[in-house]
Amino acid sequence: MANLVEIRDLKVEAKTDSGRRIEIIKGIDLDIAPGEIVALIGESGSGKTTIALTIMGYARPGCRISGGSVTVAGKDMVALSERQRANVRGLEVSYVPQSAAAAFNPSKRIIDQVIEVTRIHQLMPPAEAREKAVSLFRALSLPDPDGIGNRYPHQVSGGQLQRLAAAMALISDPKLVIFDEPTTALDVTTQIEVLRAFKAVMKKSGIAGVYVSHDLAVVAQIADRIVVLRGGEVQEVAGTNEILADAKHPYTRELLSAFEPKPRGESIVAALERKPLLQVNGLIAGYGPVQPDGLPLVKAVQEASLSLERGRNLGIIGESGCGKSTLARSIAGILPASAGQLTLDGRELAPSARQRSREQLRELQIVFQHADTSLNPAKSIEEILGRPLKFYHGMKGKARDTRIDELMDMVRLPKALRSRTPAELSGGQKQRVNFARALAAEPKLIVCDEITSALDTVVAAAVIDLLKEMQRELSLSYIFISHDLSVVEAICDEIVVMYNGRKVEEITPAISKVPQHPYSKLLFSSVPKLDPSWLDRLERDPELVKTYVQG
Amino acid sequence: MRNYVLGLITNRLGSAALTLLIVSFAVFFATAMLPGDTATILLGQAATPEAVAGLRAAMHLDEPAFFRFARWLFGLLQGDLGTSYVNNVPVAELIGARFVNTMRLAGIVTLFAVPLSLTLGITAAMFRGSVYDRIVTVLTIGVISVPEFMIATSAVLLFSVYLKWLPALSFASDVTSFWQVLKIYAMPVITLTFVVSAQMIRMTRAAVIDTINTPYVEAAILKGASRRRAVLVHALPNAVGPIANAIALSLSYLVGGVIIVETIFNYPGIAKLMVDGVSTRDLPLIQSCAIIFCIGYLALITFADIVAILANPRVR
Amino acid sequence: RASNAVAATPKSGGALKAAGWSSSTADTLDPAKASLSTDYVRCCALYNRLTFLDQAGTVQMELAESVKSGDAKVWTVKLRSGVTFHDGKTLSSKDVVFSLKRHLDPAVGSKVNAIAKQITDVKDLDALTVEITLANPNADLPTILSQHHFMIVQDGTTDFSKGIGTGAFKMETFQPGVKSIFTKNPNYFKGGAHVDSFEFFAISDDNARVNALLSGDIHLAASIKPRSMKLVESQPGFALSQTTSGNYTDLNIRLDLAPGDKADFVAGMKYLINRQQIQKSVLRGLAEIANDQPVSPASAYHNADLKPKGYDPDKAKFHFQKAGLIGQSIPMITSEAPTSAVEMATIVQQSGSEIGMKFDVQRVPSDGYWSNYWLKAPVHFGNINPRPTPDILFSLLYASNAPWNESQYKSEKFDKMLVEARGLLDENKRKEIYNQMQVMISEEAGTVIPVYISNVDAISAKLKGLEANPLGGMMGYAFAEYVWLDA
Amino acid sequence: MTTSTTMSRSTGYRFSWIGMIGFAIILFWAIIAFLAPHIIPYPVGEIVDEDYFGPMSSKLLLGSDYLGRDMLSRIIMGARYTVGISLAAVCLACFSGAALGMAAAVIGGWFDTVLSRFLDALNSIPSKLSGLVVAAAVGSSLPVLIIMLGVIYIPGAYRFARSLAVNVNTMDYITVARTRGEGIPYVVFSEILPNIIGPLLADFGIRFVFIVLLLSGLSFLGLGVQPPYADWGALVHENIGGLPFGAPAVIVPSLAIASLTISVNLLIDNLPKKIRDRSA
Ligand SMILES: Nc1ncnc2c1ncn2[C@@H]1O[C@H](COP(=O)(O)OP(=O)(O)OP(=O)(O)O)[C@@H](O)[C@H]1O
Ligand SMILES: Nc1ncnc2c1ncn2[C@@H]1O[C@H](COP(=O)(O)OP(=O)(O)OP(=O)(O)O)[C@@H](O)[C@H]1O
Ligand SMILES: [Mg+2]
Ligand SMILES: [Mg+2]
Ligand code: NI
Repeated sequence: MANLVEIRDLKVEAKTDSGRRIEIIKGIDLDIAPGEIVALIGESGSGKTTIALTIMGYARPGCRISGGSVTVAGKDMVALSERQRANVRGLEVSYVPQSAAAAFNPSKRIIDQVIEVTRIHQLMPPAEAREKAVSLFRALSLPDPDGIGNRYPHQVSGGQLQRLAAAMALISDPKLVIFDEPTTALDVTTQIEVLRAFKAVMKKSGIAGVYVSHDLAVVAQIADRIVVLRGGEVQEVAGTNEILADAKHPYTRELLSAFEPKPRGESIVAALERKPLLQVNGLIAGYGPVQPDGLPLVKAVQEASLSLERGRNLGIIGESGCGKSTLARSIAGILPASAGQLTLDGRELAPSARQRSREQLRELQIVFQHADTSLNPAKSIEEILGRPLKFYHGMKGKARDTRIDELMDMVRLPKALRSRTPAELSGGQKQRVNFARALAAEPKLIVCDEITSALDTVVAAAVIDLLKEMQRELSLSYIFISHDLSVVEAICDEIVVMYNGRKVEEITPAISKVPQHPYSKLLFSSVPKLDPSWLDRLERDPELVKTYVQG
Repeated sequence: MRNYVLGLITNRLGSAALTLLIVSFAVFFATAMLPGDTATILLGQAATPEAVAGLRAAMHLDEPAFFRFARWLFGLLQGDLGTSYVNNVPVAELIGARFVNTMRLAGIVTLFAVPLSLTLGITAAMFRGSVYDRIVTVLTIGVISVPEFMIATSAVLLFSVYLKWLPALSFASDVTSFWQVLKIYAMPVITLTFVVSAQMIRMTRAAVIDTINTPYVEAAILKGASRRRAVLVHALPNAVGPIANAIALSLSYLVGGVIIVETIFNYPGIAKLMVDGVSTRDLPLIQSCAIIFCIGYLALITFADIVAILANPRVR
Repeated sequence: RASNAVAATPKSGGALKAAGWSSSTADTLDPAKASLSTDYVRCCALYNRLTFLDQAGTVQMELAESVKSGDAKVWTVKLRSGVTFHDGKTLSSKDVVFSLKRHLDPAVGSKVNAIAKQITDVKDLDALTVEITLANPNADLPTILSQHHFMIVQDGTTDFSKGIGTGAFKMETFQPGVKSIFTKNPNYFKGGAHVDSFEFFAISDDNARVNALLSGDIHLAASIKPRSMKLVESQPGFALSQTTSGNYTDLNIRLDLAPGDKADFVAGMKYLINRQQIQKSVLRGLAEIANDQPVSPASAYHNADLKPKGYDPDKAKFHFQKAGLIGQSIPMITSEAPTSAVEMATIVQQSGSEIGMKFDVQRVPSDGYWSNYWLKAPVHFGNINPRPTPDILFSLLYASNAPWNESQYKSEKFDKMLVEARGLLDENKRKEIYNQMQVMISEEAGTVIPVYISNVDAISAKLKGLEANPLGGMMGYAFAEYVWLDA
Repeated sequence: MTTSTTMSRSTGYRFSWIGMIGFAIILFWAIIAFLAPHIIPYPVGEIVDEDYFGPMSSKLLLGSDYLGRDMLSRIIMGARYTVGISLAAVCLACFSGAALGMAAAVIGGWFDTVLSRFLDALNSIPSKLSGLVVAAAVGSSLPVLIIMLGVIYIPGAYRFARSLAVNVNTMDYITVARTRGEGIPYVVFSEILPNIIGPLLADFGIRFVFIVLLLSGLSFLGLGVQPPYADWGALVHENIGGLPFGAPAVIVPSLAIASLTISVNLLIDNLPKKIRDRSA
């Protein structure tokens, strides 16, 4: 049987603005049979997204397919005319972009963007497409499936947007779907539902898939074959079981071993010094017009109270859309809380960042969930990182240059990226720049919203080590928002579980790793294992699932 | 949504009324500051002091200027534009037919210029850096670099004097058939289209280019959208704000700025009326024209503002 | 070049279209207020005067049958009988009394208030006889009455927008600042105009006016710039009609303000102004060289013995040096308002720069020029329209109490001579005195008059019967009544 | 797309040929303007030709104007006014307009409302009226002319910049900068400006053309350039009678204007870009 996709000796090169050529993909071969799901995993920046895009016959601006061929259903995407390619895109191959936030047009309603594919290729009447979209929303566990499409992209949470992007790709029943990190921003419970939905849809229609991910455990659940990439070259290709059981390549083994959660070390700061750094009391925040009671129409966070001591870390977990980012934004003063108090280091924090002092702002940094929209596209990485150094610490010239290098080093970014703009970076690289910028301020507290979600296990582990090290040196504290329980467990002293805008439980892993609240239990049991059959065998209490998971 | 737009519009109407009041005061002070008054100017060379005094008394110009202004303003509130000092005709009567002419000319030019400019601007943006783009740039700039009176005069020389295809004058009242409308309006419309299009073309091009390299346009292309669709459906709506503003600014010229075209084609519009008003210091006439220009301008920019706000859900 | 048409048989019919050069909302049908050429044209079409000037500049009777006086102080006017207004009423002496008395009322805002003031009384002796009494004898009264402002309107008229007169045309539409359309008056006492209708408007842009003529939209383009002549001449089917009149643009130096208070400055300027160049380069020959006095060769009283001063920078320099002004910067106000004043200013400026005199030419807006700068600035330009008699010119412009004494020239001797000449019925004696007065102005006043400017109207060859008239272009603005269209 | 670019490693900038040509023409006119008094063959006010609208000849390289003055000299001197005044005025208009527009978008609220209404009102006052008032009140001088031209075009520049900045202002990276505690000037000039500079420059180019043309209009209102000097627009205006004869006196200044304005716009479209990648 002929392969659906045949990639031969593919080379992609990028041209920097000085005209220098850099080879990002250095000649790879890849076959995908119809109905087969192939996973691409590898280090952040290894070329996963680039390869995925070439299957669409597309190279990002500044890049170019410089050699080889990409045959999809018998057509060489490299050689086709732009018009012919457009006929393949969306219809035979569709793509779920890595950064859903940037891929949605901010000025159009979500539903119109989701069904646009059917309009472009004239697949079905709009009303039918709308219905199909709603059923996909439901399958992907999106809340309010009938209404969510009428919102604008900035009105939904990160994870919701990611699933909406998946719905957009699936609506046309393509032969091949490329998922670029489709579950990075999802909590584990939702992730399970989504993975199941993917699997079901793909099995049913015999859709082949390319699944780009950093997460071996997730990949293990869904992929038939795994391709391990590094530095634009294929390191190893093998069936899923084979890789998990018997990885040949040292890099693959490294990836696997980084998966094992490391035990959390003792809290570094002596107990004596402990005093509350951040206190949050009865915070209410949300969106929409203010109601007569002074509160917003949609309350995304309700009466949340937290307390964090200096040198300790707080994890916040909870399903996608439960209000984690909203909470982080109100702590940072971006979305002024409608009610409740905030204190930082004993001093009252004004609800709005505008009213806070510069010192307070420096002490509390936030790293945004959407890395690409929070980096100014007109500036180079150097300028982005240099600004807080100058602004808070008055650093100039050489000193600043060295510090920028140090910061890039800390987050494992090659120095060659200094002069690039955000558009010339990979997803994970952007995320790290974003984080490095917060570090540059030398704050007391960093609110990290999903900073490792797009990182492979190796780099993520390195970043976590870095966090710990910095904590030791600078007695930093973190609020760590993540879907990744192993990461949260590895670094946090306390874990807050949120559900539907409310804090439902606070767990201290050092004392008791056992959650009490039923939702927390569900959450903890949903962490995928490095076992390909885990998902299929997973049985959860149907009652719990019914109560806590939409769909 | 409808309520939202309605609220926006009422809000804007309020501030527009305020702007009108400011403009009205400013115009009054400006007129008052100009040396010479209606009587001296009407008498011209014959302005001996006693003749001036006599005429002033006869025209009731001897009341304090502010008084007259206030009276005019009150009249305006009752829908009365006042009476011209110069020939005692109600200003509404002077403006009436000419206002219609101005609006008609502006309307026809808009009908031509806006679609033309948008097409050229958008296509130039789509093929940015191509020969086509460069030609459009050079032509648009070349065309507006030529002073308006030169375009108009050349057109008359060519089409009326040498070819004798079109009449040299555009009296709006002579219109009886559609064919005549075409003949009479052809040259003024061409001239004005040249004048107002460039800004729209260039701004459209720039604004579209600014949005064309965004991830969502890329995403649209990956959905199989043609380049045209990606630009028209995805890039353009995000550039609508600046484009609407550029269009509004260009078109506002058509209300009060067409003095040259009115002069050369002898087209009776209100721009010339305003100039007459200024040269005779005919306060009610100046004020009424200024208010009309201002309303036209405010209507255009308010429209642009509303379009811009509606186009970007985040600023709502 | 000028189309002094050979007397052919006039044809009847056709719609005449013509364009003047200025029109605004101030357009009026009230002859007393008429100020622009378009006003004159309209008034000429609608009304008549008691007398008018023919192309030779001699007085002819129009509504009057005779205008007579024994002492030049009390005048008797006999009216034509059987003249009717457009509304059917018959012309009577009441209408004449009303029309003349209006100019004395300051509330009317008459342009000729200053001249009319010498009329102390107007009486109707009977239905067709009027008696006019003057303050002092003035033999020029018949000529004065030929001026456009002295058109006869109906007794008691306050609203002039209907244009009820005795003229060759009736008003059809009148839109101030846009256009006016007239139809032939079938009951005209002179026997009716040749054309059926007459449409008149203004095209202020000179090139547009010429182009409208060349494209066939109009039959006559009034007062074109000298530089457009070449174009009109190069096109078949068009002609030019030139009128030499006393119009001039003058450089006014006020004698009561610095630097004009130094007689040498004024003397120097009269040598510095390059009359030849102004005639040739600025006006392209459409001018006659003048000698700093207002009576043009078109007038019978012109002093032909008074030769123009030549361009002499050395003499000028001598005078400026004597006045101690070399090296100083002298402001000179100019504007588009007086014809060709900007060009004249640059020519003076250039001549000055060659002898080390600096003139700071300031071009000010034409808007408000007459009320803000004219007569006021120490050195500025003015423009004077032709007047039919030296008496009018001198009393308006040079008498010590003249309303428009442009250079503030004051001379008792001059004033006495003016009054003396006015009352003289002996033509030769008057001419003698006027000649002397012209010499005085030329030598003593601060008005530098370089040239008399001719007027050129461009016409379609179809337009016949147009002749020159000393009162101004377009046959003294009255052409509509006389011309006809040759198919 | 087109490859008409050239690199210069030594300067660290990348140039495009088209932009260089535009720049060369602008530079040419700037040099002419600078040297003008020394290179004119005849004084600008002197009548050197008996005839008018004379053709190009070896004596008068660009023919003569409507009075018979040397066109070449007049154009050379005109460059001073057109290039100098227009550039100064357009900079004034665009810099202040854009700065205010971006500030209004960032600050929002009352500041935005009041400033917007004020500038709307300013834009609604007929420029003929304001020109006359200024001429009457402060008289004419080059600074007054420049300020007047600038002020006339500030509201337009403001509106356009504001409409662009409003969109950028909603982006996350602006939020990031503001939560860093950055002041308005930094947000405006370092975060927003680089993202809208393209359209703003295009606006600058168009406004430059408008100003070049309006310049002569204001001169007729009694502001600015005084005889015997004239800017290019005024040269076209005073010689428009030569159009039927195809006189160089009207064609050449038009071409001069077009060459300058087209060059400015081509340069703007093809500005040299700083090369970020400095590694070998
Ligand atoms: N325009 C460009 N110019 C130069 N280099 C580029 C450009 N675009 C991408 N790159 C580089 O190409 C490499 C591959 O990028 P790609 O986006 O394919 O990585 P990835 O494997 O998807 O990484 P991630 O997991 O972080 O998303 C990265 O190192 C990136 O920096
Ligand atoms: N601007 C907005 N207007 C209206 N609703 C919003 C807006 N932004 C977010 N929401 C809604 O508020 C809820 C909380 O969103 P939030 O971004 O805090 O979720 P989250 O916990 O960060 O989720 P994720 O893990 O998917 O990022 C979601 O249901 C989302 O749809
Ligand atoms: Mg990627
Ligand atoms: Mg979130
Ligand atoms: Ni993960």
